[in-house]
Amino acid sequence: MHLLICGGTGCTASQSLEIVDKFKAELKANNLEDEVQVVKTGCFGFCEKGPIVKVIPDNTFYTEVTPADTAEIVKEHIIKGRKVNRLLYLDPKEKEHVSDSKHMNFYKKQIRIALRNCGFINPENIEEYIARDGYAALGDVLANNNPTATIDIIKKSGLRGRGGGGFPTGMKWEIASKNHADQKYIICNADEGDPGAFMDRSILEGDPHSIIEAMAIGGFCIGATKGLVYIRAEYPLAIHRLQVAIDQAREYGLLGKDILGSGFDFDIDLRYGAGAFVCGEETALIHSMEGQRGEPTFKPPFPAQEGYMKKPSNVNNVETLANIPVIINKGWEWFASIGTEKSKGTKVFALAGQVNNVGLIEVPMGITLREVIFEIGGGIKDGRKFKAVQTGGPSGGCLTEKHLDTPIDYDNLIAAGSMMGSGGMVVMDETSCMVSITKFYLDFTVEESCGKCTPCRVGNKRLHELLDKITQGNGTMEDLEMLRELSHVIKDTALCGLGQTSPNPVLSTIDNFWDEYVAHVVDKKCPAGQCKKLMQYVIDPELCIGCGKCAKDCPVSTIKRTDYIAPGHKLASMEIDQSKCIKCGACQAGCKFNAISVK
Amino acid sequence: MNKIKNLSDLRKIKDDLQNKIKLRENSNSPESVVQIKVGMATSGIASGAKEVMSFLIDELDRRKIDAVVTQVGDMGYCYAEPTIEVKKPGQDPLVFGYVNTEKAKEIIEKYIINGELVEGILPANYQSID
Amino acid sequence: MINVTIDKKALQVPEGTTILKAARMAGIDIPTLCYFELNGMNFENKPGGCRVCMVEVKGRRNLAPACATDVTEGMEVFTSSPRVLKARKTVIELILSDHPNDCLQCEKSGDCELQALATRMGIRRIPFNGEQSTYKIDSTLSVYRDMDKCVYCRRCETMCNKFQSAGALSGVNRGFPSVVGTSFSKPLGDTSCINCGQCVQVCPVGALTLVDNIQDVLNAIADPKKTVVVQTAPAVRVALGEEFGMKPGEIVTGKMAAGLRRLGFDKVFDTDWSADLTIMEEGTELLGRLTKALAGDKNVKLPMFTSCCPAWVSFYEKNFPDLLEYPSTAKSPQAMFGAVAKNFLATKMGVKREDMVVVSIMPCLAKKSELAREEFAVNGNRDVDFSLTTRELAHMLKQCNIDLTQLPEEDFDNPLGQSTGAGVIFGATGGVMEAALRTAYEVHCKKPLPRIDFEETRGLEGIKEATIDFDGFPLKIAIAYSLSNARKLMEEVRAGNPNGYHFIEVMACPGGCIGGAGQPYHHGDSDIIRKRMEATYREDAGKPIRKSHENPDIIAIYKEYYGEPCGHLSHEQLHTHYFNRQSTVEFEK
Amino acid sequence: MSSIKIKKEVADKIEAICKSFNNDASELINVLHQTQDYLGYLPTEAQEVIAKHLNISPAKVFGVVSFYSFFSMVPKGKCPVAICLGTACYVRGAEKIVDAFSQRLNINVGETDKDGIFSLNTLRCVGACGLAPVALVNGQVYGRLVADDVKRIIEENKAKFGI
Repeated sequence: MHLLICGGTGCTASQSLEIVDKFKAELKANNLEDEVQVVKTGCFGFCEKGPIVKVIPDNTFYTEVTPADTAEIVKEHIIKGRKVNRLLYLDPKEKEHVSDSKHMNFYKKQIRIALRNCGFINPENIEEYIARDGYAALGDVLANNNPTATIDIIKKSGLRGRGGGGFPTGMKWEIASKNHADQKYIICNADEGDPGAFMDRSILEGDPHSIIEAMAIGGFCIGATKGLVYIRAEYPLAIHRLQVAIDQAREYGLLGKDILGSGFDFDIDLRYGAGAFVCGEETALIHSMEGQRGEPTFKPPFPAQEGYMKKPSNVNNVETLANIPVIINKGWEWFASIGTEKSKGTKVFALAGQVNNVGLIEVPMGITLREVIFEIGGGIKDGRKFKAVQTGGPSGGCLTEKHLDTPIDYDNLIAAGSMMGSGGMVVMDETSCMVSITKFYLDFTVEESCGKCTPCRVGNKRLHELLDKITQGNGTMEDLEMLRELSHVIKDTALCGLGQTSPNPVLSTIDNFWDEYVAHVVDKKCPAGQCKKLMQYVIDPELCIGCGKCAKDCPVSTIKRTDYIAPGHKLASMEIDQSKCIKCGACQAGCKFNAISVK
Repeated sequence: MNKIKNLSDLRKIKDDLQNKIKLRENSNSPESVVQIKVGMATSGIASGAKEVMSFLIDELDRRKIDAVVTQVGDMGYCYAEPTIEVKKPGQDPLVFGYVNTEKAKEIIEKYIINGELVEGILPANYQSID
Repeated sequence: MINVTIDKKALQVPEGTTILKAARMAGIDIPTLCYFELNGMNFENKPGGCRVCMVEVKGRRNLAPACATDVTEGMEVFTSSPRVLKARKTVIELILSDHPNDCLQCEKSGDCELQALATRMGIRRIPFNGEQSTYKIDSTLSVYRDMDKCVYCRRCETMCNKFQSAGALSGVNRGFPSVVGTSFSKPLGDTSCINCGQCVQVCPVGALTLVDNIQDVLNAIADPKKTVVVQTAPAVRVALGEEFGMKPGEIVTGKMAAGLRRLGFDKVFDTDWSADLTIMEEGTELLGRLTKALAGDKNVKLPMFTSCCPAWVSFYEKNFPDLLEYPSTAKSPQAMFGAVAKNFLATKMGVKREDMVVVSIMPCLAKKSELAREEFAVNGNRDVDFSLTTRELAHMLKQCNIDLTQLPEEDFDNPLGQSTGAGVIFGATGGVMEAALRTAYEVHCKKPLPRIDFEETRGLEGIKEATIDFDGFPLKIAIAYSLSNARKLMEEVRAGNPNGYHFIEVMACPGGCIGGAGQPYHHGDSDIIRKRMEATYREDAGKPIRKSHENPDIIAIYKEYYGEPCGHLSHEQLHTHYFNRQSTVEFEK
Repeated sequence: MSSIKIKKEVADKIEAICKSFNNDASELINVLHQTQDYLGYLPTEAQEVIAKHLNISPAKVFGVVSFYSFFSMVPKGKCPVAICLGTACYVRGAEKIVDAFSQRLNINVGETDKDGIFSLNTLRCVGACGLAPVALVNGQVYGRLVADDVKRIIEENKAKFGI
């Protein structure tokens, strides 16, 4: 038997490492340590219900396991063969326990290619990777010794960059391969900075060898003997696992000189990011790797012509690379059979926000937003109403009800006013204020702008200030017009992708939620009740029994007694002086009679 | 660990290592391999199901037959315990009663390998067990 | 050649031409702000950051920066479509929304590129209200920084790092708070800044300006107790006219002397005269070192570097403290003039040292800092009291209702007014070298030069090298302007001087002093610098005496006062020493 | 220019770090990471010493340090509090958690309390989106937070520091 325990960052944060230790101890106590293997794997994706423990061979999927549950799992399941029902996933609709993850809605529609090994193998053990066909693709590519043919396979597969741009990967390799130089570089962009997206980290934590293998294949194809991984310093676990994997690969001769007797030399070094979202842009990334400020530069020259240390360089994102070995192993036809006409294969999304099943999912291109949100995501939390879904991270746009049946691919998302981005997907319900959300994204862009070009440095700042003005209740209709016009100019004039896409949230929310903006500006109301300045706490005199607790709780003494006594009450009701209210919510929180509401 | 010197070296190592992970591979796509479920409720354990299960795992492994052996709770045939359910790819499952190690060997040799029927099949009064 | 259509005008341009340059060839002037180039002088600032030069390219999703986009075959460009104009205006409005609205009081008013852009684009109001950047005012003796006005074009940063390799400035912070700043936002004076002032020369707006000393000088002139004498540097006379609408390269030596007299200076002298004196001292020092070296003295430091440029002096004091014995110990012509004026001249005129005020008119900002070197003063009384730039002199003349163009030509006063062609060419890169060669050759070889003009020392190449035949001795020389070029030569010297140089001239500014930071703004038009250079050599060619050692007033002062070059008194007054000004690590307990 | 005052052991350690990267200026960011690991932050003296060893200007080092949010020029508290403001946490109410910490600790974001114990910061996505909203307190992840949890968390950590 195998016990697979999620060792991804999410589950680790909820004590999954202690669960590993506890299991080992329990098994030892029962003399089962030889029969049952405890494996710490990468992320299963179903982070909402972590920590996850999976029992093999019967595929039992335990959720929200605590260290205290380990004894019961060992005693009941492992020894007696009885599943611990209370730890099984409870289908919210059917109200039934689901034991096998394959039968869970969360997993049913997923196809795991990039995440194939996440939650399946021990990422710190190269042998488990090799056992799953690991390095076989590299072996084949080296044995065939035909880079052009390999590039051709990638081209035909239709794989496009998963970092956001969607540039065809094979074409990128081809360009880099054709530029001649004494030294070239293949660079893995692992500086995942999109707030709310963590697919790259999950892959690095769960399947680091696939990245090493893909980089070696890419290196061979473009003629680079050196690989560099630019990785976020905020990802200590991913850095550790990747370093372990690199060391193992060297030990097995899969990195280094004369790999698999082919005469091909290749090795990989790590470079750390230092907290700059703009470094996801490839020229900025390269400057950062050179020890400079991570400011983008105008292209051309493209990195394929003049990249790291002025040498031809090819930059690929983690998820893109994770697809490469499978495409080689299974053939381009297989890969190209998945997805839509122009977007092949799968895409990993970090599903987050107000959905029931938050987590990391991998779905075929062409799946609809409805399937993702309502089937995989299990619908909106607490039975509230779906309002919008934001894709593409801070540079993306908000899509609404009318887009739910649009098949997801690069081109459809752009046509709908959003983008694929690195795969963040944040679901919002009726309690989300779209103006505030837009301000939140601009807040991010303003903070992450490198400052080099005027439209991004000053323009986004001004957009943010306008949005702030609107959420404060000081906006005018002219401001809305200015938001729109300035957004268009920024898109048209900014230097890099960050600036060119930063107004997307503004434009897409103005288009889709115009009425909500108008409500803020004209009626001075926030329909979602999120904008503090536009909120009013109101005491219902019919419900208020006049106990006066709210007046005591109020930090600014703005609640006074009225002279109205509601029928059936003994004391006069209370009233809030709106001019003095600081909207802290203390009164509402303390009222036992639900007499205070937000208007 | 010695360095892997060439592709055939790599393939050999892969074959050697595959067993480490086969259990997970097979349980991931059980429909493509022989699935055996052993009734392991308290009564089953008392009647020797545990030994049967260990025997099945070892024997199938020795004969290099891709199979998933899992334990399940009570199958509802308390009278005939230990019971096992065997499902070959593409076929309906069969349930065998009074299985001891000897019987288990027979089931492997006759039914699983050669497709011959073996005595002790119980009436299929349920679908499959989960 | 590439076919391109710009605003429906078809033209052919060489491959690799940017849209900006192609448009200029077609007579279309696309406005720019951050873009800055000194054609042929190894300086280009092309961050593509301001986004003012955006143009529409048919088939392209977004607008393209004309400065950074190369034309491609069949490209169709629109430089003033409604989309372009809207974007360009908005970008300028955005820049202005983070810029103080104080044009009327701004030093740069009238010379400001942002002001010109706003005027040209007809900006009448700034629709954006919001936070404005605020920074502390900072100033050295030369450079005044008001970064509230910075538009983040990065020209200064490029100048400081690429051109000078001084490393005082860098882009700091990111996003809206981005600004060009010093290390840890320290005052510029506490950094590796060498006060060359080139950041000021290239700043498109009023963020970096000079420290204005006009009022100090007006006060001195108005003080009846003071005798105020003025000296004017060689490069001033070939540039001052530009401030009065004259063509670049017009020589205004006589008008300038007249103007200075109108301003009320008691004596109007010439730094060219002290340039001749410098040659006597520096040339003698060089010959001395060479003689010793040829005699087998291993302790002699060669090559000798010139030391006229105070930015360069500051540079090696801050960066090459191990090589302080290499530069000549001769003071700069400004400082020599001051020393002569406050010692020899004051006595001769019967004026007390404290009652004499020496003012210099310089093309330079570093000179404002140089005059404050402690060793250039006696009991706290400086040899040179104030240094004004060419631009300040122009302002001062205008303030005092003097139109340079209307003035007659007048001569300098004597005895510190007569100069040779050798003194004149100090203003251009290679000039000090050429002047020194003219004298050193004749002194060393004891025979007249076969030709006075050394073509090998002239021109705008960043580093020039030559071997001069000194009567059988091959004198190896090098000339550099831009301190990053000088750095290369210093690194060579540090590595053992593999090229065997004997004498190296260094000037910090583009083309030498004619491209100095105190000169009229050239706004990136390097032709202006070329014209000033031509004028310099024209003035030299027209001089009756062209070798420093033949200057009668120089001969006289040695006879009368200093005795001989590099003698005891000249060592005391005309030579100096250098200090290690590199930051050092000190261990705390 | 002024002199740089620094403890000898610190200077030696920085020298060793620079040397381990062959004093290669292109390794500046790695050097800064290791120096910050060692000192907890990047004081100006440390940056000046790094500039010397890598043969680049201190202005350039400062330009890089001030560009990246991971680098800090002020010492953090002994018990750093960082609240995730990634989108997933934001839409699940992370701002309220920030406010609660700020009120309870009586410091603003980016500040350290007067005893040097708690410092408050925000960060972008720690990847525990399933636990949103999330706070990292002294390296430990606290998930599924509501404002009422904040008091408990602070007390819990105060206890760890014996306060």
